[in-house]
Amino acid sequence: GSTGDKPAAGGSGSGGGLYTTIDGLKPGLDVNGPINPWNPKGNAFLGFNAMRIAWSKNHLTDPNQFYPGIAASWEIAPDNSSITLHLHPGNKWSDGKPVTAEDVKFSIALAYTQGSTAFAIDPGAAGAASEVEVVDEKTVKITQDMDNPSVTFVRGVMDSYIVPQHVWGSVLPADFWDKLKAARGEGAEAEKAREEITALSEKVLAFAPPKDVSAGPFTLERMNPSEALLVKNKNFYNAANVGPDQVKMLNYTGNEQIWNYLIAGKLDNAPFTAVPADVMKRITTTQGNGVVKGYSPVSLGMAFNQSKKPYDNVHVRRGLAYLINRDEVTKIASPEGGTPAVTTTGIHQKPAAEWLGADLAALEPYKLDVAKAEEEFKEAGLKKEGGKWTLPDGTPWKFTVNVPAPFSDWISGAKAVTSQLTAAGIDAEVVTTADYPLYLKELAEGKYDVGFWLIALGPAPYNIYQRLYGVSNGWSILGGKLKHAEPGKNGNWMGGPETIEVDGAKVNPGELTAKLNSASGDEQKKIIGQLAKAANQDLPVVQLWDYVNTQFVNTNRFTGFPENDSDLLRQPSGVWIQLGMVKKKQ
Amino acid sequence: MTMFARRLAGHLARGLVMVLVVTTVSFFVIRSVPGDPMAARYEKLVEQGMSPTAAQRAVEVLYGFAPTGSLWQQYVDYMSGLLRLDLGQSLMVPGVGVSTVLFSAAKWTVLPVLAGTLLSFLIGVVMGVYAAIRRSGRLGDVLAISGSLLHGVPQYVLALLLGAVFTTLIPILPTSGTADIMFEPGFNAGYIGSLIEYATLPVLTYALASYGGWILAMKSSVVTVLGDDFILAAELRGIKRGIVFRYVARNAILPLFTILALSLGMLFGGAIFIERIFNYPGLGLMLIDGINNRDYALMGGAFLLITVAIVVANIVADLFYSVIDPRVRSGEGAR
Amino acid sequence: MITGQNITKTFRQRGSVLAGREVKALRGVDFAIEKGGAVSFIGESGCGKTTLGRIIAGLESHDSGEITIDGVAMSSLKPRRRQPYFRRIQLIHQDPYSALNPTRTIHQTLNAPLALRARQTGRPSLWVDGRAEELLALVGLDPAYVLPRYPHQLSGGMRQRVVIARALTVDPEMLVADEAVSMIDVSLRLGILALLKDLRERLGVSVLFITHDVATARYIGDDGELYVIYRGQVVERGNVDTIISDPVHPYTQSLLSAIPVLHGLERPGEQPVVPTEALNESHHDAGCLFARRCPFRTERCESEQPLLGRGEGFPQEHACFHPERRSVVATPIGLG
Amino acid sequence: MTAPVIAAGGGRAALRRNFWRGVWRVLKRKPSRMVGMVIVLGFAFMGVFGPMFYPDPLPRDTAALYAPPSWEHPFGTDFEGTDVLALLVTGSRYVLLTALVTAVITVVVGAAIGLFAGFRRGRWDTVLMRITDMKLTIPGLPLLLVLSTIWKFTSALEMGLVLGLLGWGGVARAVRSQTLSLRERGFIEAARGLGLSTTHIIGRELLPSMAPFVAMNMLIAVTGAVYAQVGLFFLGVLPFEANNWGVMLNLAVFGGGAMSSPAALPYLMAPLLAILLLTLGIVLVVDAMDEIFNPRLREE
Amino acid sequence: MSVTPEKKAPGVRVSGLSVVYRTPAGELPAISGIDLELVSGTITGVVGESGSGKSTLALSLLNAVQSPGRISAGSVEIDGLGDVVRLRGEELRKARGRHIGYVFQAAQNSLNPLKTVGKQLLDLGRSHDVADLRGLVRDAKDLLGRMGMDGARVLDSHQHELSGGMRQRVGIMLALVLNAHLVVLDEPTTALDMITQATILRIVREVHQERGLTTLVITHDLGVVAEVADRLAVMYGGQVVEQGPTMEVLSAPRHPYTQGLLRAIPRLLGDIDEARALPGRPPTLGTIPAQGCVFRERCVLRMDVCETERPPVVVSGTSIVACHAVEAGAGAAAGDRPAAPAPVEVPEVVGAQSATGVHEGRGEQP
Ligand SMILES: Nc1ncnc2c1ncn2[C@@H]1O[C@H](COP(=O)(O)OP(=O)(O)OP(=O)(O)O)[C@@H](O)[C@H]1O
Ligand SMILES: Nc1ncnc2c1ncn2[C@@H]1O[C@H](COP(=O)(O)OP(=O)(O)OP(=O)(O)O)[C@@H](O)[C@H]1O
Ligand SMILES: [Mg+2]
Ligand SMILES: [Mg+2]
Ligand code: NI
Repeated sequence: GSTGDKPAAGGSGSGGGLYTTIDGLKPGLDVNGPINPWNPKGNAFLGFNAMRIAWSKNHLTDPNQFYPGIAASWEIAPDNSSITLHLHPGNKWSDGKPVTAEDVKFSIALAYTQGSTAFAIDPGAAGAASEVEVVDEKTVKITQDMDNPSVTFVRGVMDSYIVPQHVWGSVLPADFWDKLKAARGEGAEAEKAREEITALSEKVLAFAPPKDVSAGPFTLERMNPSEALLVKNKNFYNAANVGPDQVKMLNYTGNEQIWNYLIAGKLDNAPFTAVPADVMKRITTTQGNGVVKGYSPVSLGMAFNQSKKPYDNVHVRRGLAYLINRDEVTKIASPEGGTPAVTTTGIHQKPAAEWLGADLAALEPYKLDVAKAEEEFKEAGLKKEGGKWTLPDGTPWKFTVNVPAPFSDWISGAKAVTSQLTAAGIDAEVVTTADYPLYLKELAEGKYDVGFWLIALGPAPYNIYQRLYGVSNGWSILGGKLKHAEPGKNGNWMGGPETIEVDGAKVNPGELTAKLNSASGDEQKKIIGQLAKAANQDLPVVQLWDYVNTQFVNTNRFTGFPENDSDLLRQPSGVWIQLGMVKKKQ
Repeated sequence: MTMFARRLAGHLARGLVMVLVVTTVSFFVIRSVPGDPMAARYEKLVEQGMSPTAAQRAVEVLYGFAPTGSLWQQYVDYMSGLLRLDLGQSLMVPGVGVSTVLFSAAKWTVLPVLAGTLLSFLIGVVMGVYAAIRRSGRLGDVLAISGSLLHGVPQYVLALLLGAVFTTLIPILPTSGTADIMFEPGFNAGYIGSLIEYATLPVLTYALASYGGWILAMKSSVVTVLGDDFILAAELRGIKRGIVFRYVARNAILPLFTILALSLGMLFGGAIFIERIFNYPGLGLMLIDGINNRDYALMGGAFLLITVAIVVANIVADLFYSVIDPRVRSGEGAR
Repeated sequence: MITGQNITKTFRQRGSVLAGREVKALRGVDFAIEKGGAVSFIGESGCGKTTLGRIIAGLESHDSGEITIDGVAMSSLKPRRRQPYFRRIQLIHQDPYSALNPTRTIHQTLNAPLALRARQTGRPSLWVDGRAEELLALVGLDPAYVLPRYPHQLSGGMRQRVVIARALTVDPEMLVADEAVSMIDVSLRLGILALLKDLRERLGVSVLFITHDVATARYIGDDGELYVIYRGQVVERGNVDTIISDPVHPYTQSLLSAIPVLHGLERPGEQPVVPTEALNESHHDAGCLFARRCPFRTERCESEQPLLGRGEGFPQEHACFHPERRSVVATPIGLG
Repeated sequence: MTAPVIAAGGGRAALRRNFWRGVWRVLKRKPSRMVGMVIVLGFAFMGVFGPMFYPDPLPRDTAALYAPPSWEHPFGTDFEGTDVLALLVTGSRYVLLTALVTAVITVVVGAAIGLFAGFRRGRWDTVLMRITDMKLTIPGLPLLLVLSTIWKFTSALEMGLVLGLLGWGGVARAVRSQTLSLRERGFIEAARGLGLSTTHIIGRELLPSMAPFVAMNMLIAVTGAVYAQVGLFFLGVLPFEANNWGVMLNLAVFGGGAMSSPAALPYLMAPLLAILLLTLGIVLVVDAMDEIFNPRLREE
Repeated sequence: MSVTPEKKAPGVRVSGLSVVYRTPAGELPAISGIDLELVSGTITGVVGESGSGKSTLALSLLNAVQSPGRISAGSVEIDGLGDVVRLRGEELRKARGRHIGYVFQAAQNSLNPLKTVGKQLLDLGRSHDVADLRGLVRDAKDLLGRMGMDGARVLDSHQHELSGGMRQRVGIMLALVLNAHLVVLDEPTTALDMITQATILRIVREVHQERGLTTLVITHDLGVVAEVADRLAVMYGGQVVEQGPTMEVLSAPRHPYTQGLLRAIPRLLGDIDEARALPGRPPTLGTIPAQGCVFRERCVLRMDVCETERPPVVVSGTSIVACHAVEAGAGAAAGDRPAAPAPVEVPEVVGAQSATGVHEGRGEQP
């Protein structure tokens, strides 16, 4: 048979038609998985049948902006000390029962068993809630424990999944809240209570409701190993504005599948995927296909293990930065999914411009410059013999960069980097590692000289810089206290010094980073400026490219997709739909 | 019949020991797989925007399903679980039993591979006879060489070639999945048609890859039998050609049944490349996933399943042989 | 001098772990072979001739009994120490093709043991080539022709001669020729037999000749002894010619009666003996083993086992309760 | 007695000459064998000398990423603009070297175990064959997948070692049964009767008789090793540093989208065709193996 | 006997029969120009050494020479069938089994190992359109009983459940059960032991007489022929060198090969020193002289003419000899036992006359 005798995706479907997309949050759907948002292979699709209290706008600098989810509106206390949620007045679960404040409270109880920033059981955790209060049928107030506040508290609350208590009720014991109270205290009693709650976590994770009951725009109808079918939830509060009647959620194991679907014009939307240039060309020539690009809060860095020679020498790192042509690397490795980093700041270029303003331009851009590189290398004591660089003691310098084998864009990028370095007289090669877990383990054990490392994981400033000056570089926060571990210990594989010199002044970047947890406003901005400068001069990583959130949409069947640079590109398309954007094409 | 029972008992005893040893070996090999699945999951969560502390906590919860205790203790737990036919809990799909995961993946491996094997067996056997009869002619040569070539070429080469042709150059076949979700699963023409359509490429690859082996085996078997005296004797008695042909065919195909049974045993572990290339959600793909997620219980379960299948196939092959071959049936030993 | 006392051998065939089958190949055989003597074993297929020959040549173990070579009991030696003794006894295989390595030339085949011999006896390595030619000439082959060839380039008779030459490389005291001529073309058989006889006479090598063709046994030498073996037991033993002309055991008589008569040249024997049934290995072991097939059996035969011994005025030893001379073999017409 | 003495040395040289003449005859008998031989020799040449024809590192042309086939680039270029043919040729050394190492280890270990078990028989045989059974029961590819995360097969030698250690089972079993049947042949028994050493018997009598068999297994092991290795690289489970065919496949499919767009198709096809051609060559040569090592068939 | 012979035993006349095998060295004759008559109702024995073309001759009688061989000349006239060489397809198939019974050289393996004897018997019946299969089974049981076996049991047995002698008898039964009156037995007793051999030979003789057959027995063992055959043909190098009534040929051999052969057979009684091996070695396909006498290289009576001319056929009475020496009268004394002295040790090879190594059928068997 050919594709012709199958019902075309969407098209002639009744009502609002069929919307086809892919679950971008791997590990994806699994026929055996429970319909449970906490389960990593659970068949709860964010924004489609799995609902959060609200959806973050992922604003460049302000983490506290949201789109409504289960909550219709909210008030945040100015000092972030509490948040009051107001639920949609007439909202009902797909089985007809109303969505109540009790459901929210119960779901928060579940969140405690799973751990989250806002709902942590260990005392002293930063940004944890101290109280959850049902104000009335449709109102809940959550208060932060101000002993150790965090700017991420609100975001932590909003990110919670909300599930129906009448379905999940059996999972938690009746005295859960008492236990929780006990757990947040101190002493043996508390310890025991914490254990009990932890023990519940497995039960929660494994809980499999017999059928999907959702307050989202869709409910799960049926699935096979590669696809799931969702149908519209008539009880959803905004059901009238939900475009598609059905959603087909495809599973994928390799990017090449997404490419093929896209080329065939089968997908109404596909989340960000690395795409080779020619495939891109074919995709864009398919009728109706379009590409929407936006900010993706993540960058790729080439990180050094500073406990290894010669990478302990900042001049070597700078020299290497001068030798790498980031434009070319990006063109080869991620032509569609990335833009060459303007320089190394530790932040994605977009928020960097926002946070740093004019200071950004003052940072060293590390443009390709062989002369400068040689200067730096000479400063570091390296010698060039017969066209090849050697270490100060005359031994050959072998530059080895490690990347995990499944990440093809990283491999291409690393190959491009080594090719450039080889051309400049450095004996460079790429070594791959079988898979990501192994890569991370060996990286953490300090086995690699140089490795690829995701940085700038925004939007929260602490999250951004903890990639450079966090656990992987020795700094960890334990019980609210900052500690620094020796290189090679406690996951410190970057092995940078505890204090570095920035413009002649000594700075402890880890300390600065930790402060970002609670700092706000101008203070935050100042710290980020300092850290950006530190990263730019010290170069714990060479920032290669900033990811671009490249999404594919097809306007043959639906319209109303977010525009370029929309905040919503960082939310799953289920959120677009529930917000009433996506409409069937007339 | 006692002969048969004795044989069976012996086989079962040996098979059990085999399974035990293989399970033990694979247990320790699997547990020594390095790599930090927690770190990988953590990275993923952080990448998705979760705060580092929350991600850390979430990962700890997820890995609450991993067995604890010393390696030795884990081994004892695992083996005693096996006695109760409990293969443990999957880490990848937390809270779901390994046997459930295995079972749902196994059917997507077994059905296409079975179809491929039987298809290639039938065609291969027929062509093998032909190649044997025409062995001195050009056609026989071509058949034999193409058989060797197909037998020799690795599965992934065939899969990639077929994939390149049918999905890149002439995109007429789906490359991934099991069926179109729009069809209600069950016995309806649409669903079954879609199943067949989606399985075409994997089955075709598997059939092509094993076809070469069958043609070679059948050819050499037929050539051997044709050289046997009893065939000439039958001809000299004026036995009809059809009957002589049946003599040849039955005697020649007999050893192939053993190979067939054995290869059916192998099918559980046999399709990793095909499943990876066509993204067909069978055991192979599941195993790769299991390894990538360091799902020890799942890996162990897969190894066990494959081993048991091979052992059972061996037993079945032998017993089957002893049933259909009168020489073995009466305990004289195969020729 | 090589002797054996009460040699027994049972083969256990392993069917599966639990099932098994036993074959009693030898049931207490005594033998003695003089230096330079000739002994022939005859008997039906499967009676244990080859097994006995291989045991004597040290290629097979036996279950009980004792083999003595030059007065040394083999059981008193460690297996490693037995080797030099057994090397003096060389086996000539029935199939001259499989007895030669098809991938090695005759030159290579002969050189290996000769080089070993040279090393053991401290001879120069040049001796090896000369000796190879000498041996080939001794067995009646043209060294220049044979040496560079592969076995498949030689005829059966030539191969068998090469096999004999190879056995002679270690200066054996005894050759065990197991059906050494049965696969050789009729017109060439006598040549090999004559060669064996000649080697006996010239080199003093004793010959153990295993055959199912009684007539050939005569050609090893008229002083030869004949052992008639039935189901792992010697049933008659004595001078070759005596037994051929005057056999007393009914089994020997059946064997001899079965020899085809050259009508026109020979007259059939007057009292042929035909066994009453075919050989069946699974027949019970009590009494005389031949009883079931013996046309002259008495009740005693069914229950009691006759032992090999001389008696009742026959020159040969026999194991029968009712021995009787019968004229069973065909007589040449010319001899009347 | 007066026959001319054949000088041992001269005889041996003559034998060797005869052998090669026989090989030539066997090859000539069927044109397909010639083709096979040419292919196999071609690959050997490519592995040994191929990399010498190209500069190291290979030139890149970033203006022509995934260029289509042309006279200049018969198989186009890769993601970096490097000539695919050059990659294929330079990559062959690693692949073929590993394959050779693997094949040698497979055959040496397999043959040694098979010979030992078959020659010793008895308890050793039982134990070794049980182990072999076990080895054959443990699924190979899945085990390799797991092992490749435990060990890092960084050098060709290590890689060959692991593949070889996983692959000897079949060879061992086959060699054993060959040994068992040859053991029963008169000439082995005769050699033992003559008091020749076990080394002589195994090295000079048994092995030459099994030469075609062993050689055939060796060739098949070479292809098997190429496949296993290329396959593992293709799946991406092996760490790579130099370019090789498997990496090309991996990058073509997962990085270049060869299964989705025709641009990277030549990049994918090049290693595929190389593997097909190598297989064909070996299949054709294996066909002649039996006759080459059998003096009788050789000389006919 | 339930089977009463209604047909008369056919006579067979083989004339000018030649068979060639295709080898790398070209087409070589395995038998050439054989003339032989099987007189109706007699047992004819053919003896010859390995490779002399006996089996080839036997197969030619059924026009069943296997590729790469083919009958290149001559005819085989069988009474009631005509020239078998000319028969094709179904005609030929129907003739086999029904008119000509063939007992295989390796009768040990002439049965399908997967089927019981009875089933194979039914296959045979169906192949020859026997309407009364029950009757066929009855006949088979009778025949088997006649040969001293339990028919019912044998028909229920598989090949491996029967001993060598029993299989050979089953082979004979299958050759006769369709009432064939010409039976060809190729080495019926090779690989059997002596006592069984004697039994089989007795059965052959008895069955031959009872059923009124024309029988051809092929063997390399002169004793076997002498035991059963009325007439005897001696083959050498693909030719019949002497034939005649058994008694006559054995007591007064005229061809030097027959003489030599007789002298080379070990005998049970008599002077062992009289026996002599034949010098030289038997020819094989590649070494059979293309012209002249095939035996000349081993012949004591060799003359110049033997090199170039094929020996003429000398007929005297019922016996025929092909020899130049006999024709020239040199063989006049051949009636006596020749006592030509021969050296005890004859080197097998003289010079390089047989330098081409050609494998022999026999040696190939493992
Ligand atoms: N290796 C063995 N394993 C099991 N049984 C054996 C073995 N060798 C011999 N036998 C059995 O021992 C008995 C005697 O065998 P042997 O070969 O000695 O007989 P033979 O007299 O030489 O027979 P033939 O005349 O056929 O050569 C036979 O029943 C045979 O089946
Ligand atoms: N298929 C064949 N291909 C080539 N030559 C053959 C073939 N079959 C037989 N020959 C040759 O033909 C000649 C006669 O063979 P045939 O089998 O008739 O001999 P035979 O007298 O029956 O010998 P044996 O006693 O060994 O059975 C031999 O030289 C043999 O090598
Ligand atoms: Mg024997
Ligand atoms: Mg024959
Ligand atoms: Ni195979």
